[in-house]
Amino acid sequence: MTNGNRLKGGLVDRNTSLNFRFDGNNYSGYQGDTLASALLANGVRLMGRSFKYHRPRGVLTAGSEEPNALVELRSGGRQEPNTRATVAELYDGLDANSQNRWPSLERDFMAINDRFSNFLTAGFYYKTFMWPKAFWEKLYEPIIRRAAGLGSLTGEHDPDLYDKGFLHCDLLVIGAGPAGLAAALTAGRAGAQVILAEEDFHMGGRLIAESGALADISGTDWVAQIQAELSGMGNVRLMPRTTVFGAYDHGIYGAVERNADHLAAPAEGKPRQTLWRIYSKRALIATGAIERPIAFENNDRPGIMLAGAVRAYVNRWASTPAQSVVVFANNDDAHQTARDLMAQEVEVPAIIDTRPDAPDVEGTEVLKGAEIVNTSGRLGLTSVQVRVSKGYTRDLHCEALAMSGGWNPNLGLTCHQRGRPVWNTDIHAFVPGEGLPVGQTVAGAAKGELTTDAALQGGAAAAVSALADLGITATQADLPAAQDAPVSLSPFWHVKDAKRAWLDFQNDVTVKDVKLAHQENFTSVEHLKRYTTLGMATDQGKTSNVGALAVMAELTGKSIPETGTTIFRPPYTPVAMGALAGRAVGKEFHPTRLTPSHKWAEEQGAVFVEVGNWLRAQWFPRKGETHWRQSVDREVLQTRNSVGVCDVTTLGKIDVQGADAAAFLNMMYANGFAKLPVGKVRYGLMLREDGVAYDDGTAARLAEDHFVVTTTTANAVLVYRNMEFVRQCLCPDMDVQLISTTEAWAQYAVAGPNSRKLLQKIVDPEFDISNEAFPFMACGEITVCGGLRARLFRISFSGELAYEIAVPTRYGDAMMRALMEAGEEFDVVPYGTEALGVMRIEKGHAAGNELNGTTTALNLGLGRMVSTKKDCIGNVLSRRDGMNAADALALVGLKPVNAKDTLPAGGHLMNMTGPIDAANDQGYVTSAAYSPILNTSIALGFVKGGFDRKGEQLRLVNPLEGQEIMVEIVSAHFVDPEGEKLRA
Amino acid sequence: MHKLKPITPLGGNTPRQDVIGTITITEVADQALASVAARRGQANVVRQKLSDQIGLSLPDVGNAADAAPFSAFWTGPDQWMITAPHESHELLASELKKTLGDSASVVEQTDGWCRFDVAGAGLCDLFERLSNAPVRTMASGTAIRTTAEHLGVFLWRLAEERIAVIAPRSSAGSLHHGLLAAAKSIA
Amino acid sequence: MIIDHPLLGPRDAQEFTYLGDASLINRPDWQSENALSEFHDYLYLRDNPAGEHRELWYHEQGDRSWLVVTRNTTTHEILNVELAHDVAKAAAAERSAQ
Amino acid sequence: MRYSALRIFKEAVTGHKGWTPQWRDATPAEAYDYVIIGGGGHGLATAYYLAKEFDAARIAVLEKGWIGGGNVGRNTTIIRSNYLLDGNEPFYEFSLKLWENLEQDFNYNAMVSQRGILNLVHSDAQRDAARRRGNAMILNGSDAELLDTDGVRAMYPFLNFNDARFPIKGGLLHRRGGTVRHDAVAWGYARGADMRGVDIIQNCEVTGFRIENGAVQGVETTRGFIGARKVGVSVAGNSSRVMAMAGMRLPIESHVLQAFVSEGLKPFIPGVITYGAGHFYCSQSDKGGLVFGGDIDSYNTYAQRGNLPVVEDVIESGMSLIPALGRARLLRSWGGIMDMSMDGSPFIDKTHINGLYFNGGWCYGGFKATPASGYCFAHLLKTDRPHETATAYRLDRFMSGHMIDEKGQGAQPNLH
Repeated sequence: MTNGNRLKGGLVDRNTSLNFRFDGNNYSGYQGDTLASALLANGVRLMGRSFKYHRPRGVLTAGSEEPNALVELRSGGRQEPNTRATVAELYDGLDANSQNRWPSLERDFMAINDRFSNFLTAGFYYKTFMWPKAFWEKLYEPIIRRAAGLGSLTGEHDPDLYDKGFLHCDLLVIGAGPAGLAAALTAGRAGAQVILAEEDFHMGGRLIAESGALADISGTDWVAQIQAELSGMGNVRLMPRTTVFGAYDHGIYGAVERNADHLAAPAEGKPRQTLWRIYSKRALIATGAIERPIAFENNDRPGIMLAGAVRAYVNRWASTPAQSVVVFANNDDAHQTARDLMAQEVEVPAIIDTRPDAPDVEGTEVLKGAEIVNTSGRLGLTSVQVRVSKGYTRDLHCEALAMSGGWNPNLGLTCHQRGRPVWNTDIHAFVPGEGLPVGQTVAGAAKGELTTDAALQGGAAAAVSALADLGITATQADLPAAQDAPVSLSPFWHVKDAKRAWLDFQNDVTVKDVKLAHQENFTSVEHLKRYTTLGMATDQGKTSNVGALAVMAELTGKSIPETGTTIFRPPYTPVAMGALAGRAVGKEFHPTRLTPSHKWAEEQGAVFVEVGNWLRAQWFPRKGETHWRQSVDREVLQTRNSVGVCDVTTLGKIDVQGADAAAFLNMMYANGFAKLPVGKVRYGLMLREDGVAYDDGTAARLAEDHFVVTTTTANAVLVYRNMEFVRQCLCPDMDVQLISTTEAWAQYAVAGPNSRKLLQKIVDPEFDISNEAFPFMACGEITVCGGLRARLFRISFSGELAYEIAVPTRYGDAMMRALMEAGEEFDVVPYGTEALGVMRIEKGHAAGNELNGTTTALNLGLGRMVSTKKDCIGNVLSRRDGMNAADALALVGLKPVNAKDTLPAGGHLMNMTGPIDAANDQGYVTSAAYSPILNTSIALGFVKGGFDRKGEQLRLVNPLEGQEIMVEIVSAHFVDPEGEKLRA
Repeated sequence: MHKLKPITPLGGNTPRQDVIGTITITEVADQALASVAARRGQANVVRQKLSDQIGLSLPDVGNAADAAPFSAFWTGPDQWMITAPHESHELLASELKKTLGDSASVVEQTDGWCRFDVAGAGLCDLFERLSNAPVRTMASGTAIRTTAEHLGVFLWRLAEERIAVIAPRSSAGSLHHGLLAAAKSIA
Repeated sequence: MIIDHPLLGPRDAQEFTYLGDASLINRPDWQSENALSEFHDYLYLRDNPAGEHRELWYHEQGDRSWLVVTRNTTTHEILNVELAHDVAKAAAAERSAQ
Repeated sequence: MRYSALRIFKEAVTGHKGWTPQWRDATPAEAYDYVIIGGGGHGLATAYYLAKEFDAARIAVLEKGWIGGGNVGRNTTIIRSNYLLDGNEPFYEFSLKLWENLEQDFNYNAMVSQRGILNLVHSDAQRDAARRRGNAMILNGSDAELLDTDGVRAMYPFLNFNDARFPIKGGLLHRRGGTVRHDAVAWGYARGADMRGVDIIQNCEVTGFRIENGAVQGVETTRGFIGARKVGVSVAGNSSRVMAMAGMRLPIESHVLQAFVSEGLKPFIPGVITYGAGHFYCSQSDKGGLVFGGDIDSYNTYAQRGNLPVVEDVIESGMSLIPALGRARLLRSWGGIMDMSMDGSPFIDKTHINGLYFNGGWCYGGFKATPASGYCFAHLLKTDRPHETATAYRLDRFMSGHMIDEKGQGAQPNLH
């Protein structure tokens, strides 16, 4: 293929030729091209198919508002659907495919929809596909789903990296057209911290798309000058390829920078895109304007484009969509398109202007007061039919049409909070109204000031005023003389009596659909959009909303602003999900917390499990063990028979000090702590203010004014937060200081009948840890291994004689090794969370499955712990009737009547007779395990009135997995119910 | 003396150092840390005692202060973190408690944290990818507690081209990964 | 959102954890005759205004201060930020003066 | 007018001239027997069932803006009956059964599509909880299946089974769960109610209640006083505002939940997936957009927009579950105001004012409840007795200690 439509000049680098493929065909373009400009230069007009009718489509625009020319770019895991050819920068080897067509773009089977368009009007699907009932899901919907959608994901993992970051500035300027550049220059020279973000890869906006924007210098040259000056300023950050997509509260903007989308693939270690959260003190919207089409019969054929876009292709990219281009407009501005084309020797057979008083243009005929009534050309425009005057039509041969219905300020970012645009009768368009986001102002075309001169002056003035708010004095930068012809436009929205005239190109919404919506009482804008899908496509209706509103206004006999307004939601243009996720993907989704013995456990071949963000050893398989149960049973038995060690560092630890530390804990815990002697530990239960139990743990009193509190692993952060709440908000006069020490200490449970013997080898001899000197629930600060400071607590979760020993974390690895070495003579085993779980179930200790946020102290069998003699969080509301019913759930033990049965946690409990249904539910199983000591499966569960039902048999039902097992209610304390081992 | 061998937060026997482009990331394990929280109404007493006995004047909100070999940075109302070389002050918390008595609650924090000192040109480019802290305008001798890589961290600007990032020790590996990724991204 | 912390200056709201209405500072007397209904109203009932709202935020990823933020719930404009500790102390002083 | 395939054919060949308004724009009468405040899904459904099932006469729905503009028009369209607790599951099962027959019932295709909802589990404890829930569902007449990792992989091979931070260990599959075309629900109920004589009055904001001797007499509105024997309030996120006009404080806070849709894609996700290790749930609409959401923004608000941290949090979760999402683009995000209750469960109850009834506290689960909420509210309005599936939804349950706390989070609305 040749670049047959390539013109002279432009901002493409003719020394850098780039090869690319579209739908399997090879083409070439230049550095500086977009996919769209390169395809046009190669004479390709057909680029896509519409969503509903599968109409052949070409490119409509030259920017991010493009509704038609959407392609699948790249392949495999990098395939990105719905990429707008108008913003896809050309690179060597680019490979793109058209989408939503089968088998090919030229011959699309689903184009049959177009033949039946009379049946497929707006909302038709709400009225049909209902009979027979089963057919919707079995037949109709699957067909619709298959036909729906545009491009496709491959399902392969996205291989690229994404980055995320945070920027701060005095003034964020969004858009680097004339207004934005003038503002950035003014603010930059004043020394303010400025960010200038531009979605395009080339700064300049319309300055580089127009031939005569500035009087004495070319727009391109001026842009280059200003850009050079700005790049030299340390206080200005230029961000091309950066789309500011959302305006959030308090001056925070979301932006995405495309670091590597203009390359075949990002370099190793480099991100594809970066999401920036920009904290701005002031922001200036200088996002320009978007041209709007005119609705007329068959106004959607490939080759029919917006007039300003045609100028951009001609002037900036040196490509013309065709060698013969007709112009159709209601304003003067579009006439420039004809001039620019003719200057490049492209034929312009005529300008069709809806205004009877339109001015003449040298070199072509202006058909005044005329309108286009139809077009021809199946896969590309071949001619337009013009109604020159009433009853008289004329065919004009052409391969492209440049149309313009005027310009709409690009005001998306002004609407992201409460801003509602208002109608401006000078330019017949919505402009930003009241309620802009705090700190935001608008300048240039985005504000409705459509001349280059107004944009330059307005941008500079807006910068001066924004900085003045911040106490920074700026003077308006010197600016070049510029085009300042007043807007001359006569509103014209659609050619009457068209059979099908498109408003929303992508979603195939026509003037008729709006009429139907009106007929069926969907007259509010919100109803119109939802009923017809207008503006719901990937362009958010940037080129279609106002036109549809105008049609609705005509129908209701109201003005456009009375009919409604259009607002936009973030993001301004679609944002890759990868960028929004940043680095937090895969294994890095959340931080990973490792315990002090992690490295050692890895060496032992431990299997790890996620517990919140922690990784904990779940069990430690030994050679020959083929099933996890073998390892766990061994760990339990060996601990119960001799001694085992478990890393319990993950339990939360909070250091509580101060003169009122004891009074404070009295408030936090349901049970009393005021009288706990120094050197002792007590089990404590915490309630929420609603009286429900939420955490349990221990508090060790190291001194009169010093406690160390432990929490469950899961609730460490929550308990600390609640403690700070009580300290600062409820007990502001107490003398208490809190700090978390969870990570500062490596803590190991040493459990089993030989635990004392083992520890005696570790604890330095001057500390007597005999049963008499260091009884159950004792604690103390000691030294180990010849002088390392440590803390020892005689507490037990397993029900065995047990201790927890804590050393500074850096020595945790060495401590684990020392414990193993010292325990060798006792066949010490390390045990993981699984064995820990088995032993606590055997002992009947509640854990997360029982403390599920709905259970009370009473349910847990700890009702007596809730002191009535003092105030504490939760005591008053725990007394409500509904939480103290006679048949309240009670935590009990369950064992199978047939010892071989395995009890599933999550099973429900039913009486031995009666129906099995929700009405007869007696409770549920919370935790279950195989007890190697009892040689049977055991479980804990809540049973209605269960404390008085010991010995009763129930049916444990698990219909989910088809089980029904007979169980007996027993004490939750399966082993050592009297606690003799603990005290041994 | 005990024979237990310490390991660093990243699990090594010696601190790790990575150089990526202009950035050097150094694991720091040789600093002892202790938190000091004034008891009710005792903030001035605490300030006075530390000033008198170790010459350290406790910093105000958001700041750090040095009085070799000690440093301190503000962590909350009437709360500070004090650092000193681990080699000479492993028992920093006990030392401070002796100095401060009942005027403050002092807690050993040495091993609650990991610390990486990040240095080199492009430091701000790196940190603006990790944290919302306004690193470009952060003066030397200031410290801020904020988030980075989903972690609560302290950022302590030690010098124009040197920032210490102090995070919960158990997450050292994740933080380190984030630092490396950001460094590669800007290299 | 950005919360202007009375000690630390402007900080991203993402560093904070939200609790709810600042009336949660005014916990009733557990020994009051109507303790049950007072606690019910305290814990469960809310004004939930569309407009100015005094609310509790905790600077969890910061200095661990609880703050009382006065914020407009229709515009998100923040009108005032106080240390909850100060607010609670003042309330306690007022209670004991009565 | 009855909708049918034949009707569409006829209209297609005669230029669509015969279609009539789907509902009338009624002007307010002086008085009604029943005034429903709120023209959202629940309010319209209430009016529909009052007229259709309970033979109530003279009904008006008052809507301050346009019908269907609230949460029914801005949600993630999921329907399901997979609740755990006795107070909830029978109600949601009733609702799902109404969904299953809705289209034939109101002659409007709302595209009820039971493509299944899969709640993933990532730990043994989550599996235990899923088993308890699945059994509760089955015991209440709903459906549930417990899948292992391979079962999940067979359904959704593109989930992250390679380098997941929180590996997928299975899931609870509820095959009758699915999605509905949400706007069509509002329009279908509106049309059905209108056909049965209900006055749907748009742009009519209630500004006060007229209450005499402890009994409601009617409502003051921007279009004048409208008398009513009984007034039902069904205004979701505005519950506190409206009920404050009757002097009531509610156990409710208003919060914003953001929702998201991607650009249109060819079929990718057949059913609904919820992530168990992050805030993310996702389905794909019949038009091809991935519709997804996560957690609420956590602060009280009446502004229908959210902030960036939650957007990032949701999409981080999405990407960590579905790594292929990176190349898809977020098209639009929006926010809806949720009436978050103190235990995460709703209210359908009388108030202490005679003739004033309240329906609210739906949190972010109101959409799926629409049919049953309307039905049960209509039942209460007509009979003064709660429907058998909605007996637990009382306003005084916190006083009596009968919370319905599915998540076990206690009295903090933003955690439900």
